[in-house]
Amino acid sequence: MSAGSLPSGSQVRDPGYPTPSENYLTNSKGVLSWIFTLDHKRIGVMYLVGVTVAFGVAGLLALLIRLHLFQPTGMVFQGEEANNWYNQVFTLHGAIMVFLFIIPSIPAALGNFLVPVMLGAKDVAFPRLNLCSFYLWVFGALFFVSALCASGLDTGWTFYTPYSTTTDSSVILATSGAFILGFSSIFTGLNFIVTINTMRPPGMTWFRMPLFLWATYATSIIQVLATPVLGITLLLLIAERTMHIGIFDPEYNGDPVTFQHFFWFYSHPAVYIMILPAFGIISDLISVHSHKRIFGYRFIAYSSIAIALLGFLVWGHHMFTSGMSSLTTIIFSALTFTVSVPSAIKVFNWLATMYKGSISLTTPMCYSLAFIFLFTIGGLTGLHLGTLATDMHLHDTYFVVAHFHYVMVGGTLVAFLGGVFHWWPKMFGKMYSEAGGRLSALLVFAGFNLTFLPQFVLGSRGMPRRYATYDPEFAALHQMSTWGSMLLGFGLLVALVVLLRSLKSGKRAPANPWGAATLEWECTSPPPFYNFERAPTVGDPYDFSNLEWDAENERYVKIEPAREIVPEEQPVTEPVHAEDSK
Amino acid sequence: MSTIEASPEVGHDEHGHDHDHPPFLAHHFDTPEQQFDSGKLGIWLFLVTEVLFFSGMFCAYAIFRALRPEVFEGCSQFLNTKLGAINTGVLLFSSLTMAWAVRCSQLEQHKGLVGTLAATLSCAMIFLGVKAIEYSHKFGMGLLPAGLFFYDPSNPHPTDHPPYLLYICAPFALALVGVLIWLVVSAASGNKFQFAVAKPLSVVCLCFFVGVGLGTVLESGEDSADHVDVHADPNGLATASVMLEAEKSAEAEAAPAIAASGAMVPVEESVLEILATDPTNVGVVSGLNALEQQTAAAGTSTVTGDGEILGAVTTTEVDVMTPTTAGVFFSIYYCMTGIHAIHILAGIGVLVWLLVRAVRKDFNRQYFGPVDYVGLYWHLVDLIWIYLFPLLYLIR
Amino acid sequence: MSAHAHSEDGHSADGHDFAHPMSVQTLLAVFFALTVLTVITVAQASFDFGAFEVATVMFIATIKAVLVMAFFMHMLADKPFNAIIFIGSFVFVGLFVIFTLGDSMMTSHSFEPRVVELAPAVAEPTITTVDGAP
Amino acid sequence: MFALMNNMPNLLGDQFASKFAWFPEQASTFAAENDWLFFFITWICVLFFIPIAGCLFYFCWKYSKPKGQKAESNTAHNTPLELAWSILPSFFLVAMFVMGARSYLDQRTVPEGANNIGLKAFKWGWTMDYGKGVMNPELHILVDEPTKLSMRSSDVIHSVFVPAFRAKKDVVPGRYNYMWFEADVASEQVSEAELAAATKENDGEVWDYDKWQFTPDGYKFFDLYCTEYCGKNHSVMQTVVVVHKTVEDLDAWIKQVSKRPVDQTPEAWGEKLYNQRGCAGCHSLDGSKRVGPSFKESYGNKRPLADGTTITADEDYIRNSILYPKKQVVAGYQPVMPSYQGQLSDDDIASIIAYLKTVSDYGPKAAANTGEEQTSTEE
Repeated sequence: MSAGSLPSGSQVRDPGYPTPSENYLTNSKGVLSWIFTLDHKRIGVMYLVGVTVAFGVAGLLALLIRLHLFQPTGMVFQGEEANNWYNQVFTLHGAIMVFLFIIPSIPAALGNFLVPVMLGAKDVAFPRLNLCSFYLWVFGALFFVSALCASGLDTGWTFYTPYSTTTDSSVILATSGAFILGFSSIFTGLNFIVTINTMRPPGMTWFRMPLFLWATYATSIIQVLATPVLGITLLLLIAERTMHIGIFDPEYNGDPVTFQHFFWFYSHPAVYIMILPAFGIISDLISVHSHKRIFGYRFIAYSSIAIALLGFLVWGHHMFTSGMSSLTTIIFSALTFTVSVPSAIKVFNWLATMYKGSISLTTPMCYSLAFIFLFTIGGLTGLHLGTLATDMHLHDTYFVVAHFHYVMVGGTLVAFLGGVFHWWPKMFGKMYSEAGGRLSALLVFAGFNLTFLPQFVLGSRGMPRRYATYDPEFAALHQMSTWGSMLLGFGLLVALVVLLRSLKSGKRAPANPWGAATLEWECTSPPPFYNFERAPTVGDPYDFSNLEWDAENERYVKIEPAREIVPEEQPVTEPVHAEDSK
Repeated sequence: MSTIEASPEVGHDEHGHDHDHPPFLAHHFDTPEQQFDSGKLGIWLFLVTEVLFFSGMFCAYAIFRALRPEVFEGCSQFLNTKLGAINTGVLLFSSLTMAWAVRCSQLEQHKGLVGTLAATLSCAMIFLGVKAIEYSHKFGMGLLPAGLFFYDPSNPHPTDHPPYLLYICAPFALALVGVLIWLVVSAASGNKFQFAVAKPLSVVCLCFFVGVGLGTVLESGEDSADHVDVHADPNGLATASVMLEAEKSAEAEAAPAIAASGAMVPVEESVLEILATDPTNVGVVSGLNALEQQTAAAGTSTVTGDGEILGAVTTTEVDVMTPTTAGVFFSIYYCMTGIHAIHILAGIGVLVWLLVRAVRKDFNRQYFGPVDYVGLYWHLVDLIWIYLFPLLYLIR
Repeated sequence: MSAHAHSEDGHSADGHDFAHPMSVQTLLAVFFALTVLTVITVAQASFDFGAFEVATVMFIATIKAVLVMAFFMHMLADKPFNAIIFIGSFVFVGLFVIFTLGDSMMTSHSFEPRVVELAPAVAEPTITTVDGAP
Repeated sequence: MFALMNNMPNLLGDQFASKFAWFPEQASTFAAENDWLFFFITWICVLFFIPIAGCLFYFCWKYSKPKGQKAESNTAHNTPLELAWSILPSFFLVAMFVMGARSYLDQRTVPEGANNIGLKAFKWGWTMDYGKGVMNPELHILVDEPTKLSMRSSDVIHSVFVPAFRAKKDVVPGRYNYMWFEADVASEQVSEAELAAATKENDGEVWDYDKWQFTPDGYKFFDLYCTEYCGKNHSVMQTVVVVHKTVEDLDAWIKQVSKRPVDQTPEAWGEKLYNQRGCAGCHSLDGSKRVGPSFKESYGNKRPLADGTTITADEDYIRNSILYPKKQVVAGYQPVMPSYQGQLSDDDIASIIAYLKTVSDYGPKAAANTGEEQTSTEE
């Protein structure tokens, strides 16, 4: 049968549209109804706004950095204090991006909205804890702002001692902020683990969960296990600064390398907190927009867990030159290579999923493609850094900068955007302009490569990172990079505009605009505040066989051959309000 | 935050669609058991985070003890084993009562629940009282983290320091007064519920000062007594010089030092002082060894052997009781016990909340989660102390 | 999930479907054992076990910990999953401590013996220079 | 077959590098091996990346269909295939690890009888210690002989990075870290004329290495960067490595920098030290406030100290602040200056004091004038 025409005789299942009194966005009015909400969806939306603002701030700082580096002697900041300004800017760029944007971006913003809905649950296990973790995030953000307003922060986001114990910038404010943010992310992770463990509806076995849930689960494990160590490390750092406890500060017989161990025991797993949810999103997006069952579900699921656990064994590769013993160094290098295997598996599986699929190049799909391309580069260049001899040359050069931006920005940020574009109709019930979305994806892709490809060469040619001024021979590549950053910024702006315009003028989104089979598409968009009247019947999250394109309503609908319906298990297919959709 | 996890009565009852929900069952759970299991898993995960949180300090402890065993031995002599042991006992007992409280809540024995919770709280307060004595005593002696360390062997008990004990006790005294007033008022106004809450709480607050008293007796009570007999018998020094040979090997790897041999005499006295202040400590001699070592070193040359290898000749000192060496031990001591004490305070907060709800008879066999969760948290705090006590107090 | 498997039979009138009260005897017995062990730890401190000192102390402490976990924390009666994650956390603590401690042990020889400028007793640092320059 | 694997990337790699500078010049025994390994890995990456990207775009083009079309196949998994692409890459990984670790160990284990040079890093500069009290910010080593650096930091973590040698190591306060390398390219000297011209044009200013691309003594050099972020002037914390052809040449240079030439006034020598030994990093001459107080109002000035007392900055005070800088800190400044104990001879310190007299407004005017005349005539 031709696309668009629905097979006759079989029953069409579509939840229709929500009434304002059910729509979680409108069911209760007033600012207070948002401030004190316990609805995971609203909390998710608040997170989304929060991290977007944080990203905006840190992004502007990034542009400032690039502009300054347009000239070898520095373009933006001038005078005696120029270098201090530059140091503060790159420090805040790093700190805000890491603690306020990347770590909470996908798990807290998208995860909060999606985890319960994908589970067919009414809410997360601990709604109050959930709200509390959001306000902890806000609190931590305020601390960062106050640090900025006080005497700034110039330690680099890693707070290495003894610099952080001797500098007179407001380290304590910033570390307290990071400490609080740590607890925010612990609570989110804890909440998700419990939710996924105890609140899955009947029939949703572990291997019937969408891969996004697997990724979130793996992420949460890391958040719960690693973040406390950051907490104690920062506490000790504060104590070191205030009363010189002599654990990290050589002035008092402490040892800076110990601080690096403590710090990276959290901060390397944190890298996987940032990238694992991105894997989850891409797994779902690729499968949905290729309208093909995900390839190697179990391998992808297991590899997420594998990455989460192996991620705890490799922190030392941030310290290869710091004077660790040779033995430790070599062990860490070996372990580092092991973690690259599961990542490779995922890439291959995504390709295999696209093979012989029915790909529709929607905006989310474009972002997913960009992700695979960029993340592959990021992952592969990791090999140069994991290899000891080459790392001796590349460590702390722009090669590293380029590498982790390919993973963090080309990976996490692009996946985050893909996810936002994918679930936007579900979150706000509006369709955005596809053309605009695709354009933004293209601009981001091009701008990003132009920004960071040159930095690989800069690095291998020996340009150290965190330099406010540099030798003239590096100028050309730096300028390329700066132009690229402008383009990248413009692309992100386009994305923002496209999404915001859709809120005003976008047309109403159907329940299932992409033809996805996971549960969140079985409730209306936007979902009612209670998500599901009853726990929905759980099918295979990647079985697209009974999803048909309904051309005249521009929506996908589930086709239910009559024989499949078992009366007592039949869910309510048409909410009471379904009339107004007809 | 175990309160948050535990608190089940999440609103949302405006959802017309949870009819069969008992009041204590949150709308998004289907059964009390599902709610209980979620909370249980949640608190276990929280305990996991606590374990890793403390792991950082245990790691620091391990590193520095391995690096400078002599410092840890020397300094650990300043901790009063008796007080530590008492506190251990108190915490263990509180664990017992806490576990008992869980049992009571499961069997809906409301009176027993209130009693056991109050007992647990009282133990917590006693623990803090004893700690207050330990801390104020060390503050007074200047046994502080490296940056603030001002311990002076020639004058280990300066009298001009601020009244730390007072500072620590003040808030608890305020709490006691407040509770007593509340007790009286509620009794007068005949508010049964408030009275039932205030009664146990006033006992609890009193217990802090019981702890303080206990500590004072053990700490100062024996001070005067031992001053006498220590001065009477000079064995302290004799044994020390004997032990010295044994200790030599331990100190061998430390580089030779320049030390003021003039400091000899006062330091000796100081060791006797130590002996006097902490008679319960067994290994005072090693405190002396450090001193003997120092004076021995004072004779040796100031140039070290391994200069060529290191690229520059440097000097160091082995006197254990200086800010940068002893400081590390006391830093770790205060970090570990301090953060543990903060956990006790948090526990007290949560337990009070439980006490109120227990008086309100909130808990039943279907819904005893909060008690169970707080119990788990309390046992973890106990668990950590079980390791802290030998690691800090019992080093030889 | 087991929670749901159970939940099908709803919440029955008698609440013992998931509460497992400990018997008073057990509680008291455990407490007694713990107290005895504490006494032992304090007592053993007065003997010198030399290198094994830490080992013995930690061994006793661990026995006590196990007692507390098994009985006071109802691990025996609890879902195995909870026990697993809790015990599992110690694996990660182990990783953390072993790597960090090990590395600091292996590099401690390169630590610079420090001159304490704050301590008046110390004479001025005597720094001579490397030899073996070309 | 593996031999091919080894050679192919090497050849290609060299062509690649020759086209546009992918790496700085190879000037040490590590460089060749390191770069080879780098390109080996790079080409393996290319080997994987081309097919991946290829498939990516080919599939998009080949299988993109209008909405509603079903997928051509719905294969859920293919275990042999998945196992294959999980396990095969591991062989490459093992190869990389082994090669990397092997040459790392070479870089880590210092050969017997390496020439030992002490390195002291501070905010924000370097002091190389050639023994017998000879200190200089430039690193001068011998070609084709292993050189060992024994490195200390006097404040925060720094990191020594010589791109041309492909060698890097952090300098951690509270520890001694070591690194070694064997330069196999000697840096050539510029012609006397060129040097004279440059010296004339530079005219007593702080020598501008970037501008001249050779040292004040007329040697071409390799850059040495600090790669561990260390604060304000991290990005200018650079010095140069000069590789000498012969021992005589090197000794001559050391002799020349070792102490004040007889024909040089203390003031001129003091100025040289001021520029060379890191004073200039923190103490301005024009009165502007940097990390440390400016020398414009230093000598002879009454300074309020951090402890509240006031002191006149006379010879003794300056000498003490050089030797025990944390003792008497001027109010409003951090005690961050490293001690120059044993790094400056008495004559050096005397020269610096003499120089400070010339630049201070409070110093005896007469002394100042003569001082300036002499310095200008000297340069």
